[in-house]
Amino acid sequence: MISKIRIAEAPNYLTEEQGIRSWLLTTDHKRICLLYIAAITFFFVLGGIAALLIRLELLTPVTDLVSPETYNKLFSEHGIIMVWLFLIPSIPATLGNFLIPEMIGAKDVAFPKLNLASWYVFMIGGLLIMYGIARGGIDTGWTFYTPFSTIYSTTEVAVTGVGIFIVGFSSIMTGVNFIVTIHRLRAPGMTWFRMPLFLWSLYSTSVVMVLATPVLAIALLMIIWERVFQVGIFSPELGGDPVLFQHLFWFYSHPAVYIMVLPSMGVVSEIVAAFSRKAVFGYVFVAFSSVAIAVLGFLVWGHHMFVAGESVYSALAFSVLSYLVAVPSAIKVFNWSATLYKGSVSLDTPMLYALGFIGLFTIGGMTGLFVAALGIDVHVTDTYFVIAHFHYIMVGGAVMGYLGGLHYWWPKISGRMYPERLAKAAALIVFLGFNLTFFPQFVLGWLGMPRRYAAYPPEWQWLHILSTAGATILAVGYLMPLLYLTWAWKRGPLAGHNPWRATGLEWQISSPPPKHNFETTPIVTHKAYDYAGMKEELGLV
Amino acid sequence: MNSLDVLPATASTYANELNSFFWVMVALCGVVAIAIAVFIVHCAVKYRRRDPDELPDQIQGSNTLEWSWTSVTAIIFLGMFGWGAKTYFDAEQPPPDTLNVWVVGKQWMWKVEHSNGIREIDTLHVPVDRSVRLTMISEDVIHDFFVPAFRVKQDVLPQRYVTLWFKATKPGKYHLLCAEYCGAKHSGMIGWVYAMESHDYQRWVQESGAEGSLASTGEKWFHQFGCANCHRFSGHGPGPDLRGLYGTSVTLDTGVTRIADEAYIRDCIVGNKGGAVFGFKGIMPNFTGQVSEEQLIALVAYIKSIGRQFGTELDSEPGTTLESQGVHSGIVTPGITSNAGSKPGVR
Amino acid sequence: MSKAEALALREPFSTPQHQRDTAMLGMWVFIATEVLFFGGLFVAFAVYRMYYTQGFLEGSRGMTLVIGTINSAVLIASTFTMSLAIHAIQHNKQLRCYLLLLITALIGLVFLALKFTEYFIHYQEHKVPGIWFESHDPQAGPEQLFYIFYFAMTGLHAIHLSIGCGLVTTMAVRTALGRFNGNYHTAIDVTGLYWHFVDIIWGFLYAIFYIPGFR
Amino acid sequence: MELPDLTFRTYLLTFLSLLCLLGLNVGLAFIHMGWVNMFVAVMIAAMQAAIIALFLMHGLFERAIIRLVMGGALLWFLILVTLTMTDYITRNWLPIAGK
Repeated sequence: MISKIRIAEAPNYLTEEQGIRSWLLTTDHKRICLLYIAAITFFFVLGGIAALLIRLELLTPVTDLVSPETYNKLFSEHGIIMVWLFLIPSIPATLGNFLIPEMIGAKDVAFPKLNLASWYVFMIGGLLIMYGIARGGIDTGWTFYTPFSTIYSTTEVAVTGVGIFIVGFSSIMTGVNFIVTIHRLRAPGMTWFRMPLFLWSLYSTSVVMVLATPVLAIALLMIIWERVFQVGIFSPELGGDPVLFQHLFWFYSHPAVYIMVLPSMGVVSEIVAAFSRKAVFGYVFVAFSSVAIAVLGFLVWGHHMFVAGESVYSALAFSVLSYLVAVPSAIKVFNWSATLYKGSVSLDTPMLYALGFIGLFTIGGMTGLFVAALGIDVHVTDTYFVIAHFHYIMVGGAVMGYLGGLHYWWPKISGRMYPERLAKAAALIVFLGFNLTFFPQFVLGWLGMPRRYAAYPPEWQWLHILSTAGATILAVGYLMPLLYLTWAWKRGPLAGHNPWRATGLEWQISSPPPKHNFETTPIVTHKAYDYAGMKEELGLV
Repeated sequence: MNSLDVLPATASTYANELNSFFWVMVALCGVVAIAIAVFIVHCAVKYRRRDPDELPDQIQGSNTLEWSWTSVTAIIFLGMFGWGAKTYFDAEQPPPDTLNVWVVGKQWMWKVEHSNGIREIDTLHVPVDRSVRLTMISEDVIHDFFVPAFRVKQDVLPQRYVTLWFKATKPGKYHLLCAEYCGAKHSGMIGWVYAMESHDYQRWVQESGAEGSLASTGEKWFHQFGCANCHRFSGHGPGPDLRGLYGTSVTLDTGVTRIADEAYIRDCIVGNKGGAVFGFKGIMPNFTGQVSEEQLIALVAYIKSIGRQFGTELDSEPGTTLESQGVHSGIVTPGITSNAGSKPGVR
Repeated sequence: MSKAEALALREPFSTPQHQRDTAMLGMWVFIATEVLFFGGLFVAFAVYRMYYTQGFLEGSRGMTLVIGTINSAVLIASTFTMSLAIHAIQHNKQLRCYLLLLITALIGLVFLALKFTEYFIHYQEHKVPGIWFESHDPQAGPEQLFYIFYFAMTGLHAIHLSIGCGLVTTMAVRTALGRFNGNYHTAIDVTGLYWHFVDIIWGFLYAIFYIPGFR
Repeated sequence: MELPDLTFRTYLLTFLSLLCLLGLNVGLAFIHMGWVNMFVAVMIAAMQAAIIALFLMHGLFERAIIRLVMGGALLWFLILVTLTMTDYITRNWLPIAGK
């Protein structure tokens, strides 16, 4: 016990400076991680409330809880908040910010001031979107399809659009920072193929952020121009093509899915290795599959437009490319599964989330094969099938990964452990609630229930009731970590520097880490996940 | 109505074809997903950590295994693509002999016009065992015409015709839904498709009592808007003779060849995409804002009816002026203002 | 390590060289972002240009070709002075660098002045979509589209150039204050990259908007 | 990596070649070549861009990673153009409205 108390008293990034100024003007990547966690948790709760209201409205086939107009605003805000204010920054800006310098043995990211600026830019954009809600919200859906968004909608499209535009720049700043950091600040000996797979996936994510986000920015700018100056860039009356907007939008928004899920894949690689106490099977394949996803992810956006008026030949091209991008995802799933084989598997909370991720991501990915198949997509696109599919990827995938990562590294971030049994229960509740919410939606979609419907034919009600029941359970599952992790922040038992006995530079420094991470720059001599080579340090037989 | 149905009605030829594809996919993916799940659970139980200090054998990977599951996966995926592509490519192309129906979407209703002049709102009556081709356009935002029982769906765009076709196989009453978000009452933009036995359909047509075919309405507009002043059937007007235009291939100023389909004819009247392209630049007035979508449909149907005869029965009611004239293929380019490269060509 | 270098060396870096490389890489990655940012507009322009050859040609003929061409030469000159400024500071010639930076910013202002003159001419000719646009051409729709892209793209470029002018002026002031010398001039290099990139964009804008107007 | 120390002569030559290309661009614009005109103009602009990027921005002398970034930006722009154009070029290939 005495040694643990001493660890807690060691000066760390949380205690070294005090006061609100030291937080708001910090350039410490670890503190910026916490600023981001606070911000995105707030937005997640907000988006979650919108989701619950949507589900409650859909409990009955008629519009009785809210009006159709309000319903449309609810799903639009749910999408906008969850995509741009939660999922896009979720893992990169929080865990990525915290861990990239620690994993590569650096004192900070390459541009610490830019890092802080990105948080402020994010907050300004986020607050602008909140201001849009306060002024009545937006009803275009998160997709902003023209000409509805430019001519027909009477809601706060311009304000919200500017907000997202600004948030986009925060994402670009983060991406630039990470790319440069991973290139330039690796400690001696930390070669590319010694890096933890989390870094490979974040590097790929950053590439996507840097190259996709500007196209969204310009597409939104065109919409804003069109609304503010009443000029028709996409307006069919002048000969403009609304489908062109969809091209530009999906050039960003399809790769954006990989911004959301690639970091989670990185987290899962770390967790699966740590809790199997074994190197990730086929390291090189898993590493390059991240890069492949990032690159191929840019070639498939047209599969969102198979029935949108895109040409048949273009649809054929995008369909075959979509199947190509599914291959590296499959490789990852196979390799994670193979990692468990003959491992030393321990089902702690992070591992439960990781295994949950693999299961849900497999279902999400496989239903992706359905929507990439041209013939089937004609029927299921714009229905609840697609809703279920992308929630399996973004919630079942990205959010499970985020929660898993949060639990895995919480002892490092806060220096304290959370209540393990409560956490395991929460993980199971999330898994069950999630499946109950979204699996019925596959059936709904196959039956033909279109998305964004405030009212629907009564014969589909029973599936909606299941889904709403699941959403309620899911909400409980999400509230629990919020409460016990907050509790653990001050009251949890001290964690020690390496509670999981995992490899990686971040586990070799004290928890919480000192302000400058490493007193002397470490020299890396081990590959990632080299349990055999580090068995003395880790106390393994 | 079975309230616990988990399967949608299957009532078209395409729906039948798609069902088999879908269930094969479900079976294939289901087997793989279950296999992965079983493997994971098996490993989690069999190789559970028995001693906190345990260090398992370090297996790094296997290139043979990696390359084999990569290539097998890729091949299976390409197979899926092939099957999906084939169903889609076939399904996108209507057969030549179709019953033609026009659909106009607007916030928030579906307006249907049959070639024989019958109009409907939010309902569509079709005969079974007959290919039906819908030519659709929106008056405002993007809508989407979706009939789950037929497994067909197509975004309906403003200022541009799009096509969708199906062949109903089972009489019944099926949902017609708007699947592209279109504003406040998006979920109210729904209706019914009635697939009827042939004789029931015929009776419905007679009871509906249309005033005249769409093409004859179009002919009326053709004169009313002054189209006939330039597009004379003598071939000597300032505009080209439109007889036989439909279905031919025209070469535009830009060198692009385009089939003179419904979309092209519409573009020539109101759009800028087709209007100035085939050598009559500056002559044809732009009718944007002067002609409603319904009038346009009638005009296009009329010009189509004086086009080459594709053996369509129900909508081939040519204008009275046509019968004695014979039908040309292609456009006769008049001397004035003709540009190079505007020669009509036939594929 | 000189005083200037020591002052400029920041937290995660151990050597000035390391810091400089990192800054340059950061700027290059940012430029990649900018390529895609303008890229979206170029693609949209290309699609419409393909559809509406005639209308877009009509639009090009409304350009003030003389001002556009002079502006191209003006920007090329500014690129030249910018690189000479970097060349000067490499050789530790602070005064020369300071003057060249000032000239660069000044040329940038000349460009902006000419650009706004051009905008004013378009305004007088009633060719500003959304504010005052008239056309009797049957191709009015596409012609208007052309002008929308013209104002959007050149406007965005002008905003970038204004930011560039601000940056270059700041660099000039900092040079005058002795913050840079032959060993340490990263900030000027990075500014130079940005300035050159903005010039490159103009080259393409000139090609797509003005060149088809020459007849 | 330190900046390469190019001579004043190099910079002057670069400047003059950029001006020459501008002149060439204007000159060629007077010849009627239809769509080729704009194509040629864009190609000349690309040459100017290459000269600026390789010499004035020292791209020619930079480390591999920076050349990778330059190539990547160009490649991604080409992806955006090419795949968008697959749609617009192949529209109306099938004689069916809206396909």
